[in-house]
Formats: sequence, structure tokens, C-alpha cells
Amino acid sequence: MDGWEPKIVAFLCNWCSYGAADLAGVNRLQYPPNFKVVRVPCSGRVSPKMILAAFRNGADGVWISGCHPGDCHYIEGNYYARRKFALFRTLFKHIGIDERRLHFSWISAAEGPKFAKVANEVVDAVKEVGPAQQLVKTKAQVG
Amino acid sequence: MCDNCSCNPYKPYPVRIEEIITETADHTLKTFKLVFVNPEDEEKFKYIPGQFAEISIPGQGEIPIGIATSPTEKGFLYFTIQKMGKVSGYIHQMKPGDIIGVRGPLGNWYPWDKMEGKHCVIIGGGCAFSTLRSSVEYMLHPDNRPKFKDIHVVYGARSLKHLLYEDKIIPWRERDDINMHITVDSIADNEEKPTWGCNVGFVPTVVEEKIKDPSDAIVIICGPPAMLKFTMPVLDRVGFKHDQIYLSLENRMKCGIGMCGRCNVGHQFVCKDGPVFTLEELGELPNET
Amino acid sequence: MTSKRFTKEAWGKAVEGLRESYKVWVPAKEGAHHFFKEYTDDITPDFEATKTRMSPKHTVFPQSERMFEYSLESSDADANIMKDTPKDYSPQAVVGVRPCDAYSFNLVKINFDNKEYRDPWWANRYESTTFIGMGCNEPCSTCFCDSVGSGPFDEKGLDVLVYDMGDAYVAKALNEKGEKALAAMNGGQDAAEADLTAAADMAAKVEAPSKVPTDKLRSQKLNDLYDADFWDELASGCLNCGACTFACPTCWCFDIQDESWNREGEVRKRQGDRIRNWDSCMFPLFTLHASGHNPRGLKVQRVRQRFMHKLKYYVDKYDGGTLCVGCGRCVEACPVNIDIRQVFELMNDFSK
Amino acid sequence: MKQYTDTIKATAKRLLEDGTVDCFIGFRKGTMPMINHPVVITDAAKADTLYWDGNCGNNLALYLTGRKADEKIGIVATGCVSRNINLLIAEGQVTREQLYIVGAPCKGMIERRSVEAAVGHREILSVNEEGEKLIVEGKGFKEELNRADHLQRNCVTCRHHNPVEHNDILGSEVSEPAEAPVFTDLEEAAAKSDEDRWNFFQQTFESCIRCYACRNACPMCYCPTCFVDEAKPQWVGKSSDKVDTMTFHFLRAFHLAGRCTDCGACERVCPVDIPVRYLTNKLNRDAQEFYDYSAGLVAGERPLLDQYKLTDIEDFIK
Repeated sequence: MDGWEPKIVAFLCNWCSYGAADLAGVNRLQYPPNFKVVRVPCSGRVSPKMILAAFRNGADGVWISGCHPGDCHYIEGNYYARRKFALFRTLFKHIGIDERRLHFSWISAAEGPKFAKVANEVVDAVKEVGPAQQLVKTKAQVG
Repeated sequence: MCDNCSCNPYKPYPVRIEEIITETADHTLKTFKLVFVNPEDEEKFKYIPGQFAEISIPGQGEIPIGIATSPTEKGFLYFTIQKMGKVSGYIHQMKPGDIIGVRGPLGNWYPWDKMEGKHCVIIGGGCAFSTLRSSVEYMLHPDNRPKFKDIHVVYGARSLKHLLYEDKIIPWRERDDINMHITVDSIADNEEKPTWGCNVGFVPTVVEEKIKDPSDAIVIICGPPAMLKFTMPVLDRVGFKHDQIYLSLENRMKCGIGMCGRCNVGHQFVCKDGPVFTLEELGELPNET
Repeated sequence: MTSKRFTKEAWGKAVEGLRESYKVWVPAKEGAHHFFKEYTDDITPDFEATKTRMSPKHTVFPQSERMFEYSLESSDADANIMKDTPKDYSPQAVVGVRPCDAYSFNLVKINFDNKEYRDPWWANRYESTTFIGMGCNEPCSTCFCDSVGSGPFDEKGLDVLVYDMGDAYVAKALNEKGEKALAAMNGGQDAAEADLTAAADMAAKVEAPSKVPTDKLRSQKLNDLYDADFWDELASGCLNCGACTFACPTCWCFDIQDESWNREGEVRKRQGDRIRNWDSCMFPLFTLHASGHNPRGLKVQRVRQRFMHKLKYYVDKYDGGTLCVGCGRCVEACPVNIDIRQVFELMNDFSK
Repeated sequence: MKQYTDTIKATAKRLLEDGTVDCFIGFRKGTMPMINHPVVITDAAKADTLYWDGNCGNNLALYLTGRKADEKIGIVATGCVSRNINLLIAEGQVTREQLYIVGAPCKGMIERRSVEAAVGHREILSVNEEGEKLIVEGKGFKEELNRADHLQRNCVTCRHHNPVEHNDILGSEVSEPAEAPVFTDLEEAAAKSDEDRWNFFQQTFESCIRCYACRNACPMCYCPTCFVDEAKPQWVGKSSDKVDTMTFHFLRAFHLAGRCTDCGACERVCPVDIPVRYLTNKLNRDAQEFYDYSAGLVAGERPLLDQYKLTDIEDFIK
């Protein structure tokens, strides 16, 4: 598909990865503009229904990034997130969706370069799979 | 075979929001002035005070709202809407000029044929006053006023800031062909007492004070459950019979035309057989509202 | 009126041939159950099917139906204006429908097409539908059609009644619509007088195995039944799922939903649909006000509503029979075995 | 079974009479073969209507939620039901002190669909359990089946037949297989490509009629407002559109991650025979594999997603 650019919804933790995105920008690190960023208070706040809502509304990929284990602003939010997403991910694959559409990372506010690097990886991975068709809400198939 | 013509009861008339009047200081109640996009639709939308319509917002849904204008007011419709759920919350963010839909008029109306030649008592509270505004406006029209004997209106709101339609109700107080009894639950110490002589107290108390004679009269009443609960015994004490009292009910609705099945109380559909019932009729139905 | 006799093989061909002039619905097996399906090349009709899992109400009243469509893109001239959506009202035939199911459309009609309002989609589709029904030689053990105004060979809802005579089908047109459909079915021969007599004799002997009492429902006081003491225990096991209401041929309640989506390839250009879906009085959301108040917030209130609607409200409102055709589907579909036959007894025989 | 029934009747009668419980949750014999009627009784005189056999596959723990905090409740609990009770206690829906649990060691519940298929979908008028046999009778036929061949699929893979928590127990405990269960459908799915799995998922769930019986039969689905019913925002459409149906099933299953005891109630109640456990089982097996966790086995243990270990897997996180 010529010129196709993936649309990726990034749920970024306010206390770390969101800052890292900022820092990457300030440092003029190159990362692709494919992201619609949703700032969340904690990666633990991201509910599966939000991820599905992103795909339903036409996202080609979703990226969730939070604080490194031990660094959570709320002490343990990202530990709960880790369990939740480990299971979410396998169920997602189980229904037949390519796991390259779904990405998770721990990026602290100081890791601007890591943010740029992961952002590039995420875009590349989603580009590999192409535009999302599954779970996209379109005109209802009804009578 | 005509779901394409205007007889489709589900198809709303397109209307433009002409003006939005914020009724209460807390912004929870706004009155929307709507104008038909196709002027010929106004002719088709012939309504009688007491009826309601479905306000239809594309992409959001529909809500049943009482019509606050009187058919004697031409060229526009008023709907007073409390910010509450998905659709009402959405319309509160809309702007003049936006296009929405209106579907109706729906339901029955206050018993205008029975009220002719009688004293009329109109009791309302809160945002439920909308169809009562319609009714009073209608009755006061020079063509209609001679049809009715004395008119008493008791209207209560939580506070001065929650009074609706001040542009109408205060001038009505000045007229000698209607007895307006406006009351608020309380006036705060730091609030200025209005010069137009507002009562302070609950609706039932004011009814007890002002309404003395049940003979040859019809009561129409619309308001929140608590108001109804405490006003009914007062009306009993005054001596009103249950077939003299008309209530307007509300329920969750979708179709508004008696088909979708959710708004029934017993075997009556509030949307089609109501919303106006006599107290006598309601006595025959289950207490499920 | 015409009557024809078809060998079973000829009947199969005739129904297939009917597809040239009608959209045809037939019972077909999917998994363990039969369902009414649109007869396409990959469908094998099974006219021996006794009772389909779901009723054929969707042939006239689909589970989800688009009412209107509209643009939500403000730069469009027609943004936010409801547009009709194209509908196909060309003739359709429901072949193999059982008499009770066909009768259900008669009961439901008053809801969708009455002196005040006419639901265009239901009414137009109903008018374009021909019911070619199969009499029930052996009703299932849960059937009680003849207690509630229908019967194994009831003709009220049908345009053609078909008798299964073992080696052949005898089809009898019951009205103009039926005549027309029968004329479009090739391969049969005119039925002999003896065929019709044999069919009638056979039919006269068939009875539904279950019986329910209905004689006192009309005279019961509505509020007495409403306040009756049996509801709590009856409802205690209910899951409040909608299986009974969705399987029921006479449950007509629906919801209206607006939904929107991105136009293909464009993220922020929204397009919308107004869709109506089957709804169920079993769901709390059915009656929930935006304020949070719910007149039927309790399970027992919802269970009571379902049965009161069918066996009392409808009876009183239209002064006719019950809103139940005795198909027994809810008895079979209910995952917790709430049995409407017992509710008939409780309500009919109730005394304060 | 007769012994279970008699003991349940006697226990319920005693508990209701002496005021140990205010209500008793059990089953009545159904009006149709292979289905019983769950019921909450409050009157000791009705204890005699209680019943037990191999068709009590609805999860009675369902009826524990949303009750008054001071209500004392008697309940019959098989292995899976007792695990659900543990979970409901851990999630604060009911307290152990409120409950009088009559444990019912379980040899598996009968799969109605399997019996129906075995007699070629002829109409069944009665099914009697006689030891290890099922006597199936209909108009013009009588067949004898092996009970063990017609168990609910979740009962075949069940490894916890005995109640893990109880006040009384009916009869003696039954033996529980030691070897790990094999989930054929999961094995098959794992061998497929993403695309084939997607097609399978879509086809399997397409016939859903959105009656929500699976959700409503589940004792763990007690949210006051289910995500399906939320309006602001609306997460999922309500029509029979495929995407909405799939979204519903995916999220319903995920909400049970680490909370599912595989009681099979969801699958049992589906009126259109969708194998809904296809999703929950995947989560159950992953919970076992990743965290060595099976829901509800230990009284007082927090649900899987309400706890963590520092060493939890994170190989998927960049």
C-alpha cells in the first residue's frame, strides 16, 4: 500500500513516558508522527476496553508505556498493569489478531532516546502488518 | 409501501437550534428554541398543550421532552432540558445554528374539553413546569381565556435561581385574569427577596393555603415524585375527587408511539395512552413508576 | 381455493423454484438446532424440523434493523439530517412455518400497525410476506398451542396450510396470497377430494400434549395479580437473560440506538446510523431513567412484567387472548427452567 | 443422587427452621429432562421441593451477590461453586459468616446437548441416572448411555470435584484425577495461523443473539453496570453487528481473567450453543502457566489481577 501510514494510539503514563516523549522532542530526536497520544495517570489505568475502543475506531496499533517496575508514582500500579497486559496480549492473539499491533514498554521520563527508539520500532512493526481490518467498527452489518 | 414519506412516525423533522436560554444558575436547565428547517413542517407538527416530542440528536439518540411552547406561539418550539444522561448531556454542549431533529407531537394532552367552563388549578414543580408553561400560555390567549373560569397556578422551584421562564411567570403575576402563586423552597439569607412577592414554602403548603374550593374545577399537576406524594393528600383534604385530578407521568421511552414496550404502567403505555392520566385511572394500575 | 398434492421430492423442488419469484425462508439445521434461514444455494431446507430454536419473527422483524442513516460531517450539506435507508419489500415466503408461529404475527400486528400509528418497516414487510405453513402431526411435549387460541393445524396466521401425509404433502391455499404462492409452485397436482378429507381427518386427531388454563385470566383483577405472592419465588432463579424474549415469536420490544463510525479511510469524518434492535424486558437497562431511577429495577419486577404483559396486560388491553401462542420455545430456551405453563396456572388460578 | 437430595432437603429444613439461615439456595426438579430449576427458598415447608442430580450445572454462587449484608444464606456447593464462593468472599460480595455451605462432591454434570446428539435429536421425554448409566427415553425409544461419555466439557477437564470450603458435606469426597487436563480446543487453536484463528472466532461467535445469558449466568459478573450497558462513553454497540458481538465476547471474557473457575455455566446456558469457554479457558490456562494460579482454590486469596509478584513475566515489555 503506497504511502500508507499507520495510526497508532499511544497510552502514555503522565509521570514517565509522557515526559519522555516531551524530552525526545526537546532533544530533537526523530520519531515518526503516527501517534495519537492519550495521557493517562498510570499504565495501570489503561483498561482493555480502552484498547479495544482504539481498534474499533480505526487504530492500526496500540502502544502502552509506563514507568519501570519499582518507579510507579502510585507505588505498584505498573505491577498490576503488567499482569493485566500479559493476559490481555495472549487473549488478543488467541482471537487471531497479530501481536505486532500491540506494544508495551517501560520508559522513564529521562529516557528520551529510548522513547524515540521504541516509537520507531512500534511504527515499523505495525507497518509490517498493514492496516487493521479486524475489530474496526464500520457500518453495521444488519438488515 | 411508504416508509419514504412523512407518515413514517420514526422520522424526525429537521430543526435548527435558534437560541439557547440558560434557565438556572447552575446551568443544569436550558431552554432550546427550535425552528423548523423546512417551514412547511411546522404545519404538520400540530400539537396541543400537554404533549411531548422526541428530541432527536443524530449520533446520540432521542429523548422525550415536554413541549414548553403553546400552539398559540408561532414560528418556534421551546424545549426545556435538564442535563442528565447521554443525549441531554450532549445537547447542553450544542450551539445555536446546530441541526437536530424533532419527532412528534406525541402522547395525549391535558383535558381541554373537560376544562372548558370550569375553574382550572395548575400545579407544577421543578423542570416539569414546561408543559404547564405551554398550558398557561395557551389558556391566556385572548381566543381561549373566555373558555375557562378562574385560573390558579401554583408553581414551585427549589430556589429563586431555579425558577423557569421568568419572562413569563412574573408578568403573569401582574394580570388579573390569572392567580399566580409562585413559591420557592427557601430563600438564602444572602439573597435579595424579590420585589414581586414570592412565596416561601413547599408546593403542598401553598396549595393548602390558596386552593379552597374543589367544586366545578379540574386540577392538572406535574412535578417530581416527592411533590406529587405530598400534594395528593392536600388535594384530598380540599375535597377533589380522583377524576378531577390529571397527572402527567414520565418514563424511559424510545419509540414514543406505543411500540417499543418499555414505558408501560400496567396495560397503559405512558407514551401513547398517556402521559396524562386521571388519578382515578392510575388507581387501577400497578404502582410501578 | 386451490389445493395441491406434492410428492416430498416434488415439494422440495417446488420450494426451490419458488425462489424465482419470492425471497424464501426455510427451516434449516445449524449445529444442533434448526433456524429459519434465507434459502440460498448453500442452505438445505429441512421440512421435517419440528420447532426451530428461534421463532421466525426475524423474517418480518429482524433482530437489528437500520432505520435511518446520516452524515455527521458538518461540511456536508445534509449533515445531521435523517435519511431513509433502502429497503427491499419484494415478496417473500416463509415456508415450513408452524401454525403457532404464523399466528403470532396476528397477535403482534396490533402493536405495529394500528389505528394510531403504523410502523413502516414491520408493516410493509408483513404485507409482503406469504406464510406457507406446515401443520404439526406430532407437536413437541412442550407445545400448548390449542390452549391459547392456536392449534397444530390452525389456519389463522397462514396463507397456505400444508399437511404432511407421510408419503406426500397436501397444500391448501387459504386466501389470495396463498393462491398466488401456490400457483408459483410447480410440480404438484390438484389434490383430490379424498386427499383433503384424509388430511382433515388426520388433523382432527392431533392435540398439543401440554395444556394450560386461561379461562380466568380476563376476570382476574390486574392489581391482585400484580401483588400476588408467587412472584418472588418464581423469579428467584431467573438470570434476567433475554433468551426467552428473543426466542419468543410474540415478544416485540425493541431498542433504538444511534451509532457512528469513521468513513472508510477517513479518521475524523463520521457517518451514523439509527438502528433498532430487539430488546428485552428482562434487562434492567430497558426501563432505566437517565436520573438513575428505575421503575423496574428489581429482578422480580422484570419477571413479573414479562408474564403480566403476556397473560394480563395484553389480554385486558385488547380484550382478546393471551400474547402467547403456546410454542413452548421459552420453556426450552430458559436456562433455569422457568416454565410459562406453570405461570399460566399460577396466574389463572390465583385467588387472594 | 437420592441420598444427596434427601440430605439437602433435611439440611435446608433444619437450617431454615432453627434460623441458622434466612434463605436456602438449591435446585428443584425441572419440568423438562436434563434441566433443573435453581431456586431461593425462605420457607422451611418448601425444603421438601429441593432436589439434586446431574443436571444442576447452573452455578448457585450467582445468587449470592446483591443480597443484604445481614442475610444468612444456605447454599449447595459443588467444587466449582465453592471456589466461586471463595472468590466472592475475597471480592467483598458476601462474607463467610453469612454462609452455610452444604458441600456436594461432584462427578460432573450432564451435557444436555451431548445426550440429545446421542439419540439423534429425537425428542427426549425423560433421562434417569442409574449409577454410571443414563437411561434416555422418548416417544418410541429407550436408550442406555454411559454417564461419563456425556459430561459437560468443563467437567471433563475439572480437577476439583470436591468443595474446597464447606460446613457440611453430602456423602464422601470423590477422587480427583491427578494428571493435567488437556484442552483440545486450545491446542487446536494454538496450531492455527492468526488468520484461521480469527475466522474461527468470528464464525463461532457470529450466531450470538446478544441475550447475555452467558454473562448473567456467571456468578462473577455482578458489576452494577456492565460495560455493555454503559452509555457515557458507549464502549460497544448493541446491534447484532459482528464487530460489536466480538467486542462484547472479548471483553466479557477478559473481565473474568483470573476469576473464572470454569464452572461451565456460561456455556451451558447459551441458547444458541456458542462454546463461550473458548475465551475464558485460554485465560485460565495462561493464568496457570504464567502465575501458577487457579481461581478460588484458597480461601482469602486475592484474585489474580489484584495481586502481583516482583518476578512476574515481562518478556513482552520493551
